[in-house]
Amino acid sequence: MAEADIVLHMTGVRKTFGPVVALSNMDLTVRAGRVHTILGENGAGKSTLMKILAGVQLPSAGEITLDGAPFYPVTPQEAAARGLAIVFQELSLCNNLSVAANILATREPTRMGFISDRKVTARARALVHELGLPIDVTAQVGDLSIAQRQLVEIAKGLSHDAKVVIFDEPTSSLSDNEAEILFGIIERLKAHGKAVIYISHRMEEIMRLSDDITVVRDGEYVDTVAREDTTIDALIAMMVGREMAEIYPPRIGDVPDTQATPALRVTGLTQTGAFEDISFEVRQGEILGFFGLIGSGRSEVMNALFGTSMARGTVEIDGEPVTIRSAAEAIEHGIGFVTENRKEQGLVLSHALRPNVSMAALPRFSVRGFVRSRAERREALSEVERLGIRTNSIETVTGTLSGGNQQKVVLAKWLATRPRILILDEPTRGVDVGAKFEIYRIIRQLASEGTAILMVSSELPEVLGLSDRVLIMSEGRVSQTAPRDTLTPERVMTFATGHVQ
Amino acid sequence: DGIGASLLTQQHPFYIEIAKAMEAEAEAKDVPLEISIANQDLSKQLADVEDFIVKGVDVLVISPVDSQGALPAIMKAKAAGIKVITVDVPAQDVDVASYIGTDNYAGGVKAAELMAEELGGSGKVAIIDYPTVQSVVARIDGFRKGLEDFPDVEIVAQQTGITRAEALAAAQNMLQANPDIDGIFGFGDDAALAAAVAVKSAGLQEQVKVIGFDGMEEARNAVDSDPVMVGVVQQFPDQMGKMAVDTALELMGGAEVPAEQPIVPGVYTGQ
Amino acid sequence: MTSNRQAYLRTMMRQYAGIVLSLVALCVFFSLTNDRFLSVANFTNIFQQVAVIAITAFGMTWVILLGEIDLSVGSIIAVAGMVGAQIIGLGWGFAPALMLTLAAGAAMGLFNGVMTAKLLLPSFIVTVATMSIFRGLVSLPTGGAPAMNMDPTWIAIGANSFLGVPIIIWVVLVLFVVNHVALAHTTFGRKTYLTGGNREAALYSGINVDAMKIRIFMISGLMAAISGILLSSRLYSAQTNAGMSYELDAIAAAVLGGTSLSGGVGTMVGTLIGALIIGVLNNGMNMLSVPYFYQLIVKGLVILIAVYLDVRSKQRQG
Amino acid sequence: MTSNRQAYLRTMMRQYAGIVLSLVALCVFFSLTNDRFLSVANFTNIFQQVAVIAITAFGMTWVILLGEIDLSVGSIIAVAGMVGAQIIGLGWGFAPALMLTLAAGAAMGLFNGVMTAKLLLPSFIVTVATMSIFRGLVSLPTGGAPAMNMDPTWIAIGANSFLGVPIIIWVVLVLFVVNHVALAHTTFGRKTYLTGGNREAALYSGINVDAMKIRIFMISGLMAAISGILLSSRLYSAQTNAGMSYELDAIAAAVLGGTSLSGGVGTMVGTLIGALIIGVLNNGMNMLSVPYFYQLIVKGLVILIAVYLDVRSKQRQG
Ligand SMILES: Nc1ncnc2c1ncn2[C@@H]1O[C@H](COP(=O)(O)OP(=O)(O)OP(=O)(O)O)[C@@H](O)[C@H]1O
Ligand SMILES: Nc1ncnc2c1ncn2[C@@H]1O[C@H](COP(=O)(O)OP(=O)(O)OP(=O)(O)O)[C@@H](O)[C@H]1O
Ligand SMILES: [Mg+2]
Ligand SMILES: [Mg+2]
Repeated sequence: MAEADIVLHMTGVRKTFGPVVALSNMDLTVRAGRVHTILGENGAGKSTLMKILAGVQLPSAGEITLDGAPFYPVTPQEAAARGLAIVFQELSLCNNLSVAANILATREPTRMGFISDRKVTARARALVHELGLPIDVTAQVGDLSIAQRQLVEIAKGLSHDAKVVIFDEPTSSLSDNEAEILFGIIERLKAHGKAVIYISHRMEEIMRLSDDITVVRDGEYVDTVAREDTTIDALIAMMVGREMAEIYPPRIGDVPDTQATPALRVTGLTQTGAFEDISFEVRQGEILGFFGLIGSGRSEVMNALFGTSMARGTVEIDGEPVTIRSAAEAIEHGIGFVTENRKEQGLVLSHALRPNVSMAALPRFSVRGFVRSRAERREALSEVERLGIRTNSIETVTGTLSGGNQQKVVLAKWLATRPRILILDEPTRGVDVGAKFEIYRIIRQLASEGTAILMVSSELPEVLGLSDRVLIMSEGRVSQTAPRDTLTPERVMTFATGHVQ
Repeated sequence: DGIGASLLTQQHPFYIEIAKAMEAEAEAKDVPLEISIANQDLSKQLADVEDFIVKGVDVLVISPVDSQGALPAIMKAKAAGIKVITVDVPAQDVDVASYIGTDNYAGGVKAAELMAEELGGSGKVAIIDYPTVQSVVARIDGFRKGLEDFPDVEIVAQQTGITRAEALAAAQNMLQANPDIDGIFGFGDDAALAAAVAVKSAGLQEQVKVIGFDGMEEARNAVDSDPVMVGVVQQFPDQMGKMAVDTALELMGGAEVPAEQPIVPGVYTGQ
Repeated sequence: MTSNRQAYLRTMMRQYAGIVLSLVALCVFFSLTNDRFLSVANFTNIFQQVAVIAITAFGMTWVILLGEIDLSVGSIIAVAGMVGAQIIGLGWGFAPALMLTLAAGAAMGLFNGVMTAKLLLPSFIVTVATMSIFRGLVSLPTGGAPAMNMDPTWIAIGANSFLGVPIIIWVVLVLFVVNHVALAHTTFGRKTYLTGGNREAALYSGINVDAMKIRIFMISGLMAAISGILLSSRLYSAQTNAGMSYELDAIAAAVLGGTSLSGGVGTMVGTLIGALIIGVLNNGMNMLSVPYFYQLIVKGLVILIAVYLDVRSKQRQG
Repeated sequence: MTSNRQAYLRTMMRQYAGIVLSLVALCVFFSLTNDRFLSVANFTNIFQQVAVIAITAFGMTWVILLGEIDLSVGSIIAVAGMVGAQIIGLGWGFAPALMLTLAAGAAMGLFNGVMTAKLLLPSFIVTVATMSIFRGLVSLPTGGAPAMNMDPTWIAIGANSFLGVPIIIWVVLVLFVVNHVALAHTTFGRKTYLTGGNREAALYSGINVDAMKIRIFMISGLMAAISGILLSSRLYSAQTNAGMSYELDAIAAAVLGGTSLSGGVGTMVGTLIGALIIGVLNNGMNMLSVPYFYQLIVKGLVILIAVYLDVRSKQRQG
C-alpha cells in the first residue's frame, strides 16, 4: 500500500476527563478507498476518538494529520470544512423539528438570506432518496422510532461531501433490512475513494465490510490487521484479552414443560394503528424471542403489556386475568421491562449509578419509607460485578459511562427488581461481544431460575441463538410462532417480511 | 444613637422629599440620621426596625407601611426604650410620642369640593384608587363623602391604577366605557397625570377635568400649564421631614412634644 | 403545492385553535356586555396598552425558545426610559438619546448573555440578580423620583399617528413582522429552534451555542428597551418603578401563545395573540368596572382556561 | 467504610464550598465593618427575618427538584395569614385556626398540583395564574385592608422564646430537619430526585409521577402557609400584600444553594445556606446603612458572585 493513500494519521492520542482516562495512547492510519473498523470493548474510547476527529472534543495530547497537514479541529464546522463527516453514536437530533430541518441543520439552502422551506424539504428528500433510506423528510423527528431516528442521523452525517466518513455504531438499532441499505451506502463511498471509519460490535458485519481492523483496549492501541489475515475468534481474543469459545451459551436445564400454566398468556391484544390480535404465551423458564422488522410493532406490544400504553385484549398471569394500567402495577405483578431507549426511558443520566440501579425496586431497598442505603449499595456493587460494568465507582454519574455500559446499568436496574416476567427490548444494543456473552449468560441463568423472558431483538442471530421459541411479527400482526429448532434464518425473514401467509 | 427612620417607599417623590428634608435638617442640627426603605413590605419594615434596635438608635421615625400592621415594630422599639414618631401615616392601637402628617380624609373632602366647583355642581366623575394603602383609602373616602353634598355629581367608575402606566390604562378604559365623564380624581399625582394624558389622547380635553393629590412639583407644573389638570391637593413633605427631625431632637433632649402635629393640606389651582 | 398549502393551513389552525378561540370568546363576551367595546377607538386603546407587553414578549419568546428565561426585562424597561430622559436632559437631542437608549438595552442584554453563556450560570438566577441590579441603577440619577422627558419627538412616538394609526401600533406591527420573519425564515431563527430543541445536537451540528445565547439576550434587552421608550413616551416621563413585574406578563403572553418553557417550541404569531388576550382582558374588565381584586382572580382563571384549551387542542389533533 | 465516610465528607465539602465561602466572606466583612453585627441579638434577628424565606424555600426546593416551579407561594403566604385572622376573628380559637390555615395552604398546593399533573399544564403558567387568583382571593374578606390577628397564642409564635431561643427559629430548624430527612433518606425523597432527573424513566420504573407532583405542590403550599403564619404572627396582622415577590427570594435561595432549575439536583442544606446568605446580606447592609437602591445593586451582585463561586467550585472538583 502506498503512503500516498494515507488520509488520516494519528499517533499517541490521549484524552482525559478529570481523573478518567478515556484514551491513553492511540495510533491509527486510515487510507482512502478503504473501510477501517475500530473494534474495542465498551468504554475502550472509540467514541471519544471520533469526537476528537469531529471537532467536538479536544485531545489532551498526541499528533493527528489529515492529508499530511496537522489536524486539530476546534469546532465541528472546522472538521467538516476539512472534509470530515460523522454519524454520531448517541442520537443528536432535535425532536421539535422535521426530519428535513435536522438533516440540513446549519446548512439550510437560503434565498436572499431567508430559508426556503421548500428547498430544504426538496434537498433533504433528494438526499434521502439518493441514499435509499426509507424515511419521510416532513415527519417530526419526535414522532419517529429509534431506528428511524438512526436513519435520519445517517442522512444528516452524509449531508455534505467529505473525504473521511465516520460511522459510530450506526447499526446498533437497525434491523438487517436497513443495515443492508447502509452497507450499500458504505460500498458506494468506498468506490468513490472515501476513507470510511466504522465502529460496530457486530462481528459478522465487521468481517463483511472491513478492509482494515484496529483493535483498542482500555484506551490504548493494540494492533491493526487486514481483514484477510484474521478471524472473528482472533479479533475477540485481541479485544477481550482472552479466548471466547461460544457466544451463545447453552441452555441450563430442560426446556419447560409445555403442560405447565403459562406465566403470561396474552390473547387478542389490539391497539388500533399499532398492532392487532396479538396472542402468545410464555412459561416459567422459557425464553420467547420476538423478531420483526423496524416498526413491526414489537415495542408497542411490550409497552401495552407493561401498562405504559393502553390496549384491548386479555392478559393472564399464572392463569389469573389481570389489568395493568401503569408501570407500577406491572412491577407489582413481577414484570420487568428493559426498554429499547435507554436514554429516555431507561436511565436518569444526571444521577449516579447507585440510585439508577435501585430505582425500579425501591420497596426492596426501604423500610417504613426510609431508604436502606447499605442494602442499596450492596446491590449496586454486586450488579456492577456481575455484569462487568466498567465504572470508577457506583457513585459515577451514568451519563459519563460509555453507551454499552449504560445499557448494562439498565439491565442491572431491572434485575434488581427480581422479575418473574422480564421483557427485554433490544437488550444488547451497543454492547460489546464480551459483555454480550455475559448478558446472554445472565438471561440463561434467569431462565433457569424460572423467570419467563420475552426478548425483542432485531439481531437475528441473537434471537435464534437464545430463544426457545420465536414469535415473528409483521406489520402489527403475529405472522408465526414456532419452536427455535424448526426455524432457519431464511424462514424467519420470509415471515418477517410478510411474504408468507 | 441618633435617629433611625423607616420610610415606606423611595419610589415616590413625596417620600423622596420627606427624606431630603430630614437629611437636610439632621445635617443642620448635626444629629446622626439613618434612613431605611421598607419598599411597601411590612415585614421588611419590621426587619428594618429590628436592625435599628440592634444598632441602638434613640428615636425611631416611621412612616408605617400599614397603620395597624406597624404595631409590632413600634412596640418592639418602645420596649427597647426607643421613642417613636410616626410620619404621614398614623399608627393604630398604639401610642407614639408624636404623629406628624397630612389629614388625608380632609384632603379628600377638599378635592371633592374643588371637583364640584369645577363641574359647576353637576357631572359624572371617575376615580383612580389604590385599595391596599390606607392613606389613599382615606382620601378616596373623604372624596366620596365630600361629594355627598353635591347630589348632581355622580361617581360612575372607580378603577385601580397603582403605577403611572396602570393608571393610564385604567383611565383610558374608563373613558372609553363612559365617554360622558366630566372629571377624574386620581389618588396621587401619578394617577392624575396619567389621567390627564388619557383625557388628551381620547380628545376630551374640553370636557374632562382632572384633580390630583400630593402636589409635587411635576403636578403643580402641570396645573400651571395644562388646562385639563385643574388642581391638586397639596401636601407639604418638606415641612413634615423637618418637623420630624426637630421633634426627635426635642425628645432626645427630654422635652414634651404634642401627640399630634397635623399639617393641613392645601389646594393648589395654579398661579 | 395546493395540498401543501392546505396542510400548512391545517397546521396553523391546529396550532392556534385554542388561543384564537379564547381571544374570540373574550371579545364576544365583552362586546355583548359593553356596547362601546367593539369600536376602532377601543381597539386602538387595547393595542396601545398591550404594546409594551407585546414587544417585551417578542424578545422573551426568543429567550424562551432557546430554553432560557429573562426576568430582568421589567427593570430594563425602567432603565431605558431613564437613560432616554437623562440624555434628553443633557440636551443632546432626540436621535442620540434614542440610539443610546437602545444601546443601553442591548448592553444590559449582553451582560445577561455573557453571564449565562460564558460563566455557565443558569439564566433564571442571572436575571433575578440583574433584575435587582438594574432596578437599583435606574434610581441613581434621580434618587427614586421620576425624570420628566418632554422632548417633543420622544412624546410624539406615544401620542401621534401616522396614516391614521398611532405610531405605537406601527411599532408593534413592524417589530412583529421583523421578529416573525427572523424567527421563521432565517438561519438565525432556525439555529434558535435547534439549540432550544437539543443543545448538544446543536453543538454537534457546529452551532456556536454561546454566541446564540449572547445574541438572544441582546435581542431581549433591545426589545425591552423599545418597550421602555414607548412607555416613557406615553407617560412623558421615566418612572423608576416602570415595568415592575412585566416580565411575568411577557412570559405569560409567550406561554399562552404556545411557547414551551423547555425550549424549542413556539412562534411570534402565538405570542402576539397571547399578548392580545391579556390586553383585551384588562381592557374589558376595566370597561365593566370589575373591582381590582376580582380582576386579579378573573385574569388568573382566564390564563388557566386559555392555556388548557391550547394544550388540549394540540393533544387532540396532534 | 472509613474511606467511604471520607469520600462522603469530600463530596459535602465540594458541594457546599462555594456558598459556604460566600456566607463566611459576608459575615467576616460585616463584622469588620460593624461591631454590632457579630452578636447573639443580631443573629437572632437574622434568623427571624430569614425564617419566612427559608421555610418557603424548603417547599420550593421540592418543587424545583421535581423540575417544576411554584410562583404562587407569595400569594399563599398572604392567604394563609388572612385565613388565620378570619378564623380567629370568628372566635373559633387558636388550634382550629392553625389547622384550617395549614389545610388552606395544602388545598392551594393541591389545586396547583392537579392543574399541573392532571391537565398537563406547565407549572410556571399555572402558578403565575394562581399567584394572581390567590392574591385576588386574599383581599375579598377585607376589601384590601389588613386584618388584625391579636390572638395571644398566634402572636406568641412570633414573639416568644423556648429554652432561650425564639420559637420562630425552632420552627425553622425543625422544618429544616424534617425536610432534609424526608428528602435525603426516604423513598419519597428518592422518587423526587428520580422524577426530576428523568420523568419518563421514573414513570417506567413504576413511580406515580402525577401523584408525586400533586403531593409536592401540596408540600410547597403547606410550607408557604407556615411561612404565612409566622409572618402574620410577627406582624400581629394579615396583610393583603404580604409575601409579594417572595417567590423570587425563595427560588434564589434554593438556586444559590445549588438546586438546579432543570430538576433532579439540590439539597435542603444548600437551600438553608442560600437563605442565610440572603438574610445576612439584607441585615448587614441595613446595619451599614447602605442606601436602598445601592442595596438592590449589591444584592444582585452578591447573588451573581455566590452562584458563580458555587458553579466553579463544582466544575473544578467534579
Ligand atoms: N464527558 C465524559 N466525562 C467523563 N468520562 C467520559 C466522558 N465521555 C466519555 N467518558 C469515559 O471515557 C471512556 C471511553 O468512552 P467512549 O464513549 O469513548 O467508549 P466507547 O469505546 O465508545 O464505548 P461503547 O462501545 O460503549 O460506545 C469511558 O470510560 C467513559 O466513561
Ligand atoms: N415514540 C414514538 N412516537 C410515535 N410513534 C412511534 C414511536 N415509537 C414507535 N412509533 C411507531 O410505532 C410503530 C411501531 O413501532 P415499534 O417501535 O413498536 O416497532 P418495533 O417492531 O419495536 O420496531 P423497532 O425495532 O423500531 O423498535 C412504528 O410505525 C413506529 O414508527
Ligand atoms: Mg461509543
Ligand atoms: Mg422496538
